[in-house]
Amino acid sequence: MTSPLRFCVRRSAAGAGTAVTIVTLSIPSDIACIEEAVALVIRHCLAGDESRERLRFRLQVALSEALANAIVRGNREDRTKQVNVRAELAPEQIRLHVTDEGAGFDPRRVPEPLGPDRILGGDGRGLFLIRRLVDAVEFNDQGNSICMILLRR
Amino acid sequence: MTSPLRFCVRRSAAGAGTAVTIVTLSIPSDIACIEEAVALVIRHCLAGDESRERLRFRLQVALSEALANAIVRGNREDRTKQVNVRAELAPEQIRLHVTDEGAGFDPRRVPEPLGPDRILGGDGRGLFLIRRLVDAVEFNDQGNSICMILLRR
Amino acid sequence: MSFTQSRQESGVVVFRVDGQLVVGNRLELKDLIQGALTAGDRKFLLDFSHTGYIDSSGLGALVTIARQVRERGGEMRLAGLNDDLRSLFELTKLDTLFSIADSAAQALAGF
Amino acid sequence: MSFTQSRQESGVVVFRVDGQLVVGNRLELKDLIQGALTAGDRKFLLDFSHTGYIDSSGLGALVTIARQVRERGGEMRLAGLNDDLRSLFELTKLDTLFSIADSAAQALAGF
Ligand SMILES: Nc1ncnc2c1ncn2[C@@H]1O[C@H](COP(=O)(O)OP(=O)(O)O)[C@@H](O)[C@H]1O
Ligand SMILES: Nc1ncnc2c1ncn2[C@@H]1O[C@H](COP(=O)(O)OP(=O)(O)O)[C@@H](O)[C@H]1O
Repeated sequence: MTSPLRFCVRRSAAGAGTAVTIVTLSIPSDIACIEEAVALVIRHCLAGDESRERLRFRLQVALSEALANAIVRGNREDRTKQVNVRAELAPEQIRLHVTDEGAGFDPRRVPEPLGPDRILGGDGRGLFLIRRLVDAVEFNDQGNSICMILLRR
Repeated sequence: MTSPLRFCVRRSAAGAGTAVTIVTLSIPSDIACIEEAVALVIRHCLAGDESRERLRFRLQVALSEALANAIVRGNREDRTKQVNVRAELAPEQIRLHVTDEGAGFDPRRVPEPLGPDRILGGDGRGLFLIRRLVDAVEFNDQGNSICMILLRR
Repeated sequence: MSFTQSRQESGVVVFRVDGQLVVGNRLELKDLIQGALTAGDRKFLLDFSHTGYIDSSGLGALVTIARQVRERGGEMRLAGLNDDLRSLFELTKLDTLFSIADSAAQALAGF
Repeated sequence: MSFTQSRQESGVVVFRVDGQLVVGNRLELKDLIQGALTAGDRKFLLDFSHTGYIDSSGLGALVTIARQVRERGGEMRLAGLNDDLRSLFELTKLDTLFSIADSAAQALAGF
């Protein structure tokens, strides 16, 4: 069944600096169209929430990098070893724990990947991005468990 | 393909009044699992955003009721007539316009549906719910176009 | 959107509303319950634990159905409403009109 | 996740990254571009307009690939990064290493 809804989204710069997105939708007078129309408009209304989209991205970086480190560096891709994730979701903040079964490491010994010698390297940017994009990072003593804290606003 | 992820969500009352949701996830050390694990945890992190979920519900009520009125009351389900929706999405607020091709009506003449005579009625609760759940409601002079304003917080 | 009908040993007829109860499908629910009334059933439980949304037409349909059930000497209870949906009953004062339980099990226990 | 390869009349080889460029698939992209280098191609454009995410391994792969291209006397440009992805290049100072255009069209115009 093809959708009978005519739909259009446009971003307009209204006044100085504040961009307003305009969504328009034209539907025939059929109550069978209501559910789809409502879902479509709501999706666009909520997508406009910039701070949420930025939080989504910061979560993506934090989780992707920590999981990759746990799997590749910690567990050395040994499929019999597990990685455990624990997320504590509170109204104001999110705490993400990622724990592997590896030997751990000393995070203070990891150099910044920005120097002229390092910038041409193929790795070493994961922890750096985590530190830049989350609000706080902690490790356990062994170094096989990272805790990343993100404030929701 | 069945998912190799072991997943668990639990809501815990941590201290006085603040509910914390705990999400745990256990994955094998296979980089092929990262994408799914990241998406799963992010979904739960963002779902915990109560104010957003409440906004979603208020949008659902506003749009569903205004569309039903436009289709049933305004256009009298005449499929040759259109209903037009226009959503203006700004960082702080959402303005929803719903316009039909009907004769319009005088919203000041619509009674509250709460009195002992009305509470047993089968209709008349749509505008009332809109007024209670959005931050401001305006009509054009003809009464065939409603504008509903919702603040994002 | 669909309605799943089942019968308890106690004789209570349970309707589970999957999806939405709205202007587009409320008449189906009315017809189902009228059919059950005609067949002699008198105890009804509407289970909303799988219901994402109820619009004002759906609320209105519940009022009308409950009246018909009561006129025939029957009783109708509601259960499983999430917080958002329950707030619609509270705003419209319909929470004073219906017997609303947290879960279907709780509603059935006292029926 | 996939890579779509196409060739401009000007000889520029365009790779479009659909989905993600991450630890799980970066080697595929490396192989594709090494293959093109071996075949004699020297101008490459990576189009990220359909890319949802690049992780640190993906960034690292781009650094390595760009170095190989340069060693063979070629040039690699990037285009179509969304604001979030561009911020990763800025944080890691890789925006100083790459030629980054807003769109593939703009990158191709000057190639
Ligand atoms: N979970 C871990 N277990 C062991 N070592 C780790 C872990 N996470 C990070 N490391 C060490 O820290 C270094 C830097 O990590 P990172 O900045 O993420 O970059 P990359 O993984 O690309 O090298 C890794 O090379 C590794 O030696
Ligand atoms: N778009 C419209 N066009 C014409 N009349 C309308 C419109 N919207 C609402 N009305 C009038 O207002 C009354 C109350 O509307 P509402 O509170 O939504 O309840 P209901 O639609 O269930 O009667 C309707 O019965 C109708 O007479």
